[in-house]
Amino acid sequence: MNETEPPKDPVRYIDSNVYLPYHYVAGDYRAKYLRALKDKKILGSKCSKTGKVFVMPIVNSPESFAPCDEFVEVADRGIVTTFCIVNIPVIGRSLEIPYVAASVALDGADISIFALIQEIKAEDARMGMRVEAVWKPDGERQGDHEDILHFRPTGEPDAPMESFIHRL
Amino acid sequence: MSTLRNVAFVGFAQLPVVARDEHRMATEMLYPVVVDALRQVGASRDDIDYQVSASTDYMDGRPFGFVAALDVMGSWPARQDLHLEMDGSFAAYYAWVKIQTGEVDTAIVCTHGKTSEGEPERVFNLQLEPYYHAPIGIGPTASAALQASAYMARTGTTDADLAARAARNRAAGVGNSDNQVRDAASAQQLQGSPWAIEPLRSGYVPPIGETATCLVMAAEGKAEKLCDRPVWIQGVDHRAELQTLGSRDLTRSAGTALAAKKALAMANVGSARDVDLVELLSVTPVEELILLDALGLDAAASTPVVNPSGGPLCAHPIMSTGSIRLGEAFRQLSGRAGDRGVAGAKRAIAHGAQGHCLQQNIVWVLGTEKRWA
Amino acid sequence: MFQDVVMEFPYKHSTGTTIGRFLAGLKEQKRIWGQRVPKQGVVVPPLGYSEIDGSEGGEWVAVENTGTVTACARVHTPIDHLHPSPTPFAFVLVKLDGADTALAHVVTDGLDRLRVGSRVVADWRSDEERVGSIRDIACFRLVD
Amino acid sequence: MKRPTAVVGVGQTQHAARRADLSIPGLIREAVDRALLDAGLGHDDIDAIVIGKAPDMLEGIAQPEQFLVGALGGHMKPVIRVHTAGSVGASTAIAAMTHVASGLYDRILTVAFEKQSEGNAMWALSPNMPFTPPLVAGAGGFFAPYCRAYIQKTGCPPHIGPVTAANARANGARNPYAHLREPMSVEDVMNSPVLWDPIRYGETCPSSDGAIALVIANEETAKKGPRKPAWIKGAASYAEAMWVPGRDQVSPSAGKICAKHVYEQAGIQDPWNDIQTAEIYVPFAWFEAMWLENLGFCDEGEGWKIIDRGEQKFGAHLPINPSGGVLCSNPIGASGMLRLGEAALQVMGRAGEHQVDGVRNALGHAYGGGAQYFAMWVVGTEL
Repeated sequence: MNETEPPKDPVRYIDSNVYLPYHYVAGDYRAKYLRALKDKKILGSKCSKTGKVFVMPIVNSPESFAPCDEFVEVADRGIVTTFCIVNIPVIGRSLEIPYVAASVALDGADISIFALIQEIKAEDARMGMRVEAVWKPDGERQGDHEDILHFRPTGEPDAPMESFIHRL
Repeated sequence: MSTLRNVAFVGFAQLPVVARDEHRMATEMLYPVVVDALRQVGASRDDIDYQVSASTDYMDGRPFGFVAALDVMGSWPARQDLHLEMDGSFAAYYAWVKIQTGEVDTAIVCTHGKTSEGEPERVFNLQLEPYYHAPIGIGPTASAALQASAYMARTGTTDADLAARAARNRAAGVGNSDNQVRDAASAQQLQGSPWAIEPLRSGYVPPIGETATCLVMAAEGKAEKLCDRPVWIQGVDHRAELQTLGSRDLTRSAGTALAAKKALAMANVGSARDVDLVELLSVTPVEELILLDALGLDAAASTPVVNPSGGPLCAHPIMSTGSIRLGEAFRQLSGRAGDRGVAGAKRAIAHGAQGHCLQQNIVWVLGTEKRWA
Repeated sequence: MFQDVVMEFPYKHSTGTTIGRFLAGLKEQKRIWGQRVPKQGVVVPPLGYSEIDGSEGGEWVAVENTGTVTACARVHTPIDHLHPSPTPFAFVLVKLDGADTALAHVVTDGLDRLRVGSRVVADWRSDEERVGSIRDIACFRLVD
Repeated sequence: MKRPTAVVGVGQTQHAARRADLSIPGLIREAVDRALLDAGLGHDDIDAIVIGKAPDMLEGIAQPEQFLVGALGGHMKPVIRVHTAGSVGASTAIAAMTHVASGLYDRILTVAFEKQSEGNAMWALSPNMPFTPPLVAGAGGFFAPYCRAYIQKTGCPPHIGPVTAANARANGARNPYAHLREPMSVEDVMNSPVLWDPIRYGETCPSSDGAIALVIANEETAKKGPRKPAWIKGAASYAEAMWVPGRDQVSPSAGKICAKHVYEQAGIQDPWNDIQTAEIYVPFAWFEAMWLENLGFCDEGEGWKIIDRGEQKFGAHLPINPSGGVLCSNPIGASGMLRLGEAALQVMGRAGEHQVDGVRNALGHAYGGGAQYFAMWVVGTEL
């Protein structure tokens, strides 16, 4: 007990296990969108001023600042506006790599969604490719994002670049 | 102090504070508030030069929670912008600094936060220094209780005194439809409420609640056009203190005292006694007493009126509570406070704070008259 | 539509020299060290700098295991995964003998007798249980 | 009304994958002590502190500036905490400048940091949130599609990414503070694994621990100081909404508007000739070509040609990221301020081995969010 100072060799780390329960609210707009997936429907919200359609639905158009107070259905198919081929595993996802992660402009929507493209060789993915949603079978859909398993090519001709390059 | 630009609060909107809005995400709650604030001042979004938002990722339960706020604040085309991980009162301060440069004349200051999604006692444990303090498990109610025990020991303040103080806030808050708690409670009832963390009872701490707010600020020349009775900033200052609970006097608020001294000097007001009302971000009756002391006010005096809104004991939406203090002062001084209006009020102090045990404080002196010629 | 999610993650904070050596003192020496710091006196636990003026911290000073409670907060309903005890306990600030600042910790016994001004002593975890953490001090115990 | 401002002190840490030798206060104090020393000032001289960092989930500490007040010398001073995603370091420095420009403060200490080794950036930046589509591929997966769109739109050839990355690493080798100092050849980058096609491993920023501090002061302090200051001639922070139909994510309008505003303030008519070096925020190599266009150094579609001609190299017409940039050091929250601080060092003439000759004006730039936040300044040798 006659030390004149603490040990020279410090304790280098302390562990801190953060544990935080959260109780998230979907909000009515997202809840409505998710519930519709159960019926194989993709809903967007429509700007009361410009008529532009947002998927997932949002409460206002940031462009016009007007409310989007109407829900409209959009197609479950559209155009790959751009994409990347992912070669590294992502925490929390068990996907075979490489896979194609794309931005898809659904027919009838004015903004794109992020989507997983499957049933295609990664090197065959193209900007402008037409794709469609592959749904979970009837009876298995829960009203969540997983209800759309992925998108796959439709085989239709590619859309010309000038038709989508400005809505990536 | 050299001459500054006269800047006013010209609009304030909020949602009534509720325990939990089950229908809207945090940013969805903010959109109607921004719309309402702009409607109040009769401005289009493009009329506003600058925007500041205030929120915290850990209360949002996600990183970058504030990014989504850009969309509901009307950030198109691109706006001059800043986001502070601070209470709204400090965000308003930054907007005031920005307006002082002369680069912008008008600003909106938005807050959002869905307090019910997280658990503040756990979240703000993580605000403590991570090597010695956070591992002990102290949360904000616990630190406030430590503060209360030290204060009671130093001053002889009793449980009954705290109950009386809390009851005054509750009585004042009855008429405020934006409050989450709107029923009065007697001192006796509050003193009978169960311990939150002793010596604080559940009646002495705020309920968990949420809202969104938007303040509109404008410089002289614009302010008068946007509001019939602008509320002018006459002085403001803020100060942080070291955090370590055992290394500062928790029973006094040195930061508030210094900020008040500076803000009053800027306002050319001799004493806090010369204002008509004060709105304090005090989350316990003990903090209220500490703040009154720091402001040089006698807790027993009838003027200035303290927390005519009912104060944070009636509504404490984290990140927005400081903005509400400013909003309440704006309502009082611009004749918008309705039944809770303090008759003839011409000058107010709005206080804001964040951190454990009043670690960081801001003091605003607001008035019906411009400060600088 | 609602969903409960627990955000859980193991962080590892590097401690640096001052904090690391203080923790090593707890673990290896069962000693509580402070630092004599400008404008603060003997700071326990030390950070390596003065929180008053930002200057770099000074010489090591051992303080006693005993001290006086400067603040106490009794927790009647502990919160799991946050509080250090499943049964009622109290948070305390303790000014250890020889220190000028107070250390935050807990008292688990004699809560009815605990008050500001109470004398307490550190109760150490066993040699096997001490890992180099502020919780190597299990708790503080009232001394009569 | 707006007063002249200058950077009078710059201090940064040695950046590394893990600064295991330092606590978070220790990391910050390494930068702060160096900045104060550089400015010839002490904590007593500082009026207020403006601090920034990226999401608190990176270190698992909520609003860490609260516990850092003492470490920053901030006791009884005003302290402001900024968070604007990846741009935060830059917007923090600009907020500090605004404090001085307002006339309310004379000397501000501004600090930005990240200690990514304490947690896991991939998890902290893109956790799977309820009710939102699973993020398919982290930050690289978010930005890679826009790199592809750029390539497609402009005909940018496949070697541009590797050439950019190799140049950054060659620059980083001259910067004693850089995290990655080993040179990497174009072939090495080409041969590195493709992570998010078109982005290769070698074209990706590292994950770093690091901090930077600046002292920003009024004209009087700057003229009295021991060294030549970097005058802040123009600065701005802009942000734009995400879900705007047709929003150009390859060359966002917020970036163009911000640059235009900054150039106007700084009297820059022709960025390509009026600016001698630029530190721009390039977390993935392809963004260098994209930002050269967005910042107005060339016409749209011409950015990659600057790189192809080698005009962005050290010693060439417009050296880009002579410090090595984000591709060599990326303590996220600090990265933006590092860009602004490095630009300041260039006009002060004190960048050491990576000093560019004859710098009169330098640009510092950062962006963040989904390419929504932009913050930049132009600093110069003359007021």
